[in-house]
Amino acid sequence: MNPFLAALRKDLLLQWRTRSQLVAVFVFGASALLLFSFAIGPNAAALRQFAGGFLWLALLLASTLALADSFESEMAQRALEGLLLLPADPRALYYGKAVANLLQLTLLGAGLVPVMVVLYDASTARLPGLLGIVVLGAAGLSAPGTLYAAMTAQVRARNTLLPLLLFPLVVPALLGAVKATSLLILGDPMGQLAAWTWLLVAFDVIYWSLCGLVFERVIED
Amino acid sequence: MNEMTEMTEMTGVIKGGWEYVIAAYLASAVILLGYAGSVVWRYRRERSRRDAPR
Amino acid sequence: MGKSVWPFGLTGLGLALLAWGTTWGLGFAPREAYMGDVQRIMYVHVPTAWNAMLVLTFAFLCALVSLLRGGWVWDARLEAAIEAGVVLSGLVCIQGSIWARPTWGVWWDWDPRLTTTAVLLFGFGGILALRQFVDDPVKRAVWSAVAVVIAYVDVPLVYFSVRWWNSLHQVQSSPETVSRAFHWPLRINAFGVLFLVAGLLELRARLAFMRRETELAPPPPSETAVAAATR
Amino acid sequence: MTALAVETIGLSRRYGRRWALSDVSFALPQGSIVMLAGRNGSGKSTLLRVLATALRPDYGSVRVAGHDARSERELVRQKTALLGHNSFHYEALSARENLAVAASFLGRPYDPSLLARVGLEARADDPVTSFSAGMRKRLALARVLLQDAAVVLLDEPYGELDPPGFALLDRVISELRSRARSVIMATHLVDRGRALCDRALLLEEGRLAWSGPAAQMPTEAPDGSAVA
Repeated sequence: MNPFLAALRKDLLLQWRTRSQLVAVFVFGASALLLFSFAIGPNAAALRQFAGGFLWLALLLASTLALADSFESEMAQRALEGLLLLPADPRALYYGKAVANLLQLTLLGAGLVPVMVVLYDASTARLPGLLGIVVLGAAGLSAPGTLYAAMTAQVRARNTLLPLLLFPLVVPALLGAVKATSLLILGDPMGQLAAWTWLLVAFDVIYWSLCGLVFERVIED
Repeated sequence: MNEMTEMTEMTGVIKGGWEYVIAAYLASAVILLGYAGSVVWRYRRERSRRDAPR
Repeated sequence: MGKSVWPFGLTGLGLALLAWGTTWGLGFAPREAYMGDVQRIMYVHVPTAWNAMLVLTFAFLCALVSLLRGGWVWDARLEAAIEAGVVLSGLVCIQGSIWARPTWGVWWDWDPRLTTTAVLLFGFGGILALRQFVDDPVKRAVWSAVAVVIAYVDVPLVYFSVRWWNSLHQVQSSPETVSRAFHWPLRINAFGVLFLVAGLLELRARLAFMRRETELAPPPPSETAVAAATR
Repeated sequence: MTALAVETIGLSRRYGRRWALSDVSFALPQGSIVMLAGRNGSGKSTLLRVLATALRPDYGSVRVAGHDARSERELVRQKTALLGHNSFHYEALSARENLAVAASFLGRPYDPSLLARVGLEARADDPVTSFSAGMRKRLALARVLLQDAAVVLLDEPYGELDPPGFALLDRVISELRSRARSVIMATHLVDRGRALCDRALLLEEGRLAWSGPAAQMPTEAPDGSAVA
């Protein structure tokens, strides 16, 4: 069996076994969306204008929980080290975990979209486009997020360190995702969606390749 | 200093503004000299701790 | 790492140049046509910005060498460069904010360069925090080098995304619309900050190297015998 | 010179200011069954983890199963199996799933009889979180057997096992011996070690204090305290 597929199978199996954690993270994201609307107040027009931004902030905050969980199971009983000693190719392990995290974050994002539509009256006719942006944005979070989750899982102040390292890094992906989402919801008179989508794609390509390269150094002892 | 400084519209000459220049240079001096001092002090302390017989 | 005192000399020279450039810029340089005296902040803001980017680029190089070739010297220089990079980036943001107040009436004007510096400040500040929390020196060296490489590669992406994101808000105001007559104080201060920081980088790197020596036990007595025996 | 299972020259590994292993040199021919003895903190686990390439050596050279532990880690890992203090298993997955995951990386078909051999067939589909320490050790043993390695590294394998577990482990070791595999077992059960093993290594504070035939390993230090 190809190592990447073996790793992906392992990660999907793990995520399926611990799916209650994903539900908890989703509830966290949904409650964040609710809290954001309290910050703005019941002003429908304003809520609708910031809907894209709130969706991605909620997903960003929830993603750190999901990413941290994804590596807690790898570090317990040195499970990841056990695989490395078989041997298992570190790069395959990274991409298996990153793709599994991408799927999880996409599920999370897709789950938060209806909540956003309801709370902020922010519906869009171009739903496939929105889901496409959710996938690209989730990919932008999962590539560096998986790497930093692997790093911070081995450190004592992991809950603060993961967001501290991840948030400044993903600014371009966040900007791209928020702008693209807002254009889809509020309309795109000047046709900027393509530009922001290409920015997201560029960010994903760079970090999906770079993080794969350096992952081995992060988990060696 | 909380009232808005007198400022003409975008293209006009900004009158006054010296207090901002002073503030900028003061901040720069404090941070640059402060950092320089802290590096030199920490370096000296480590050197003395290292040269002193352990 | 050397013991010689050239870093102190360099730092001193840097401070002297800064004093000279500042007095020139504040005292003798002509008042700028539109922005009046506020424009004099440029003589310290622009040199700091240039050098902040230079130091972070140096940190990137140290990270690459530390990852590819290893050696505690490069990890020490990396630590120094990250710290200096954070200090300078922080200073650039403060200066930019003070400059924006009289010019735009707000404390932060989302200028793409300034906003990128702010993102770098938090990014590299996070890496400094990472170095505090990792106890094993080897892991600390490798992880912070990896984090620096990843954060540095992000700079162009951050800059472009912020510029596009900000392009609707206001016309692109470039603080560097500096005509020839203003160049000298700017250039003098630029070298002033450069020498000052270069000297401090060396001292801070030596400090980090010494700490590493006390942190790691010396090689075992038979190190020499081992070297001969390893094929 | 007969093929060597393990050869270390001047092996040293530090943890911060302390030398967990300092200047350890020994050579073990293939097929030898070795007891690794020493008090707590003498470096037994560190040595086994360096041999398994879980830890990189700081100084000195290490060759396992004919490969260098630094430059040929992948090859060494194919030829070694480690039974460590940690079970190497995913707590959320079941015993069967854990072995199936390991088998998928090894590129070998999952052998259902393995769980029967270590006496876990009744609990095959329960998640490892519900396992006792002894059951986790048995599952880890099944995983070592699954790897079918040339050099088997056992770090205090008897710990947490019940008497039937002891018997199971004895059978496994003698079977490895009959198949000319090399075994290095770190243990405090010196008598059992002497009976099963033909050679012994004694570690004291990271240094190799003694090595030779297992039967002749000294049990008392000059000051009368137990050596291992």
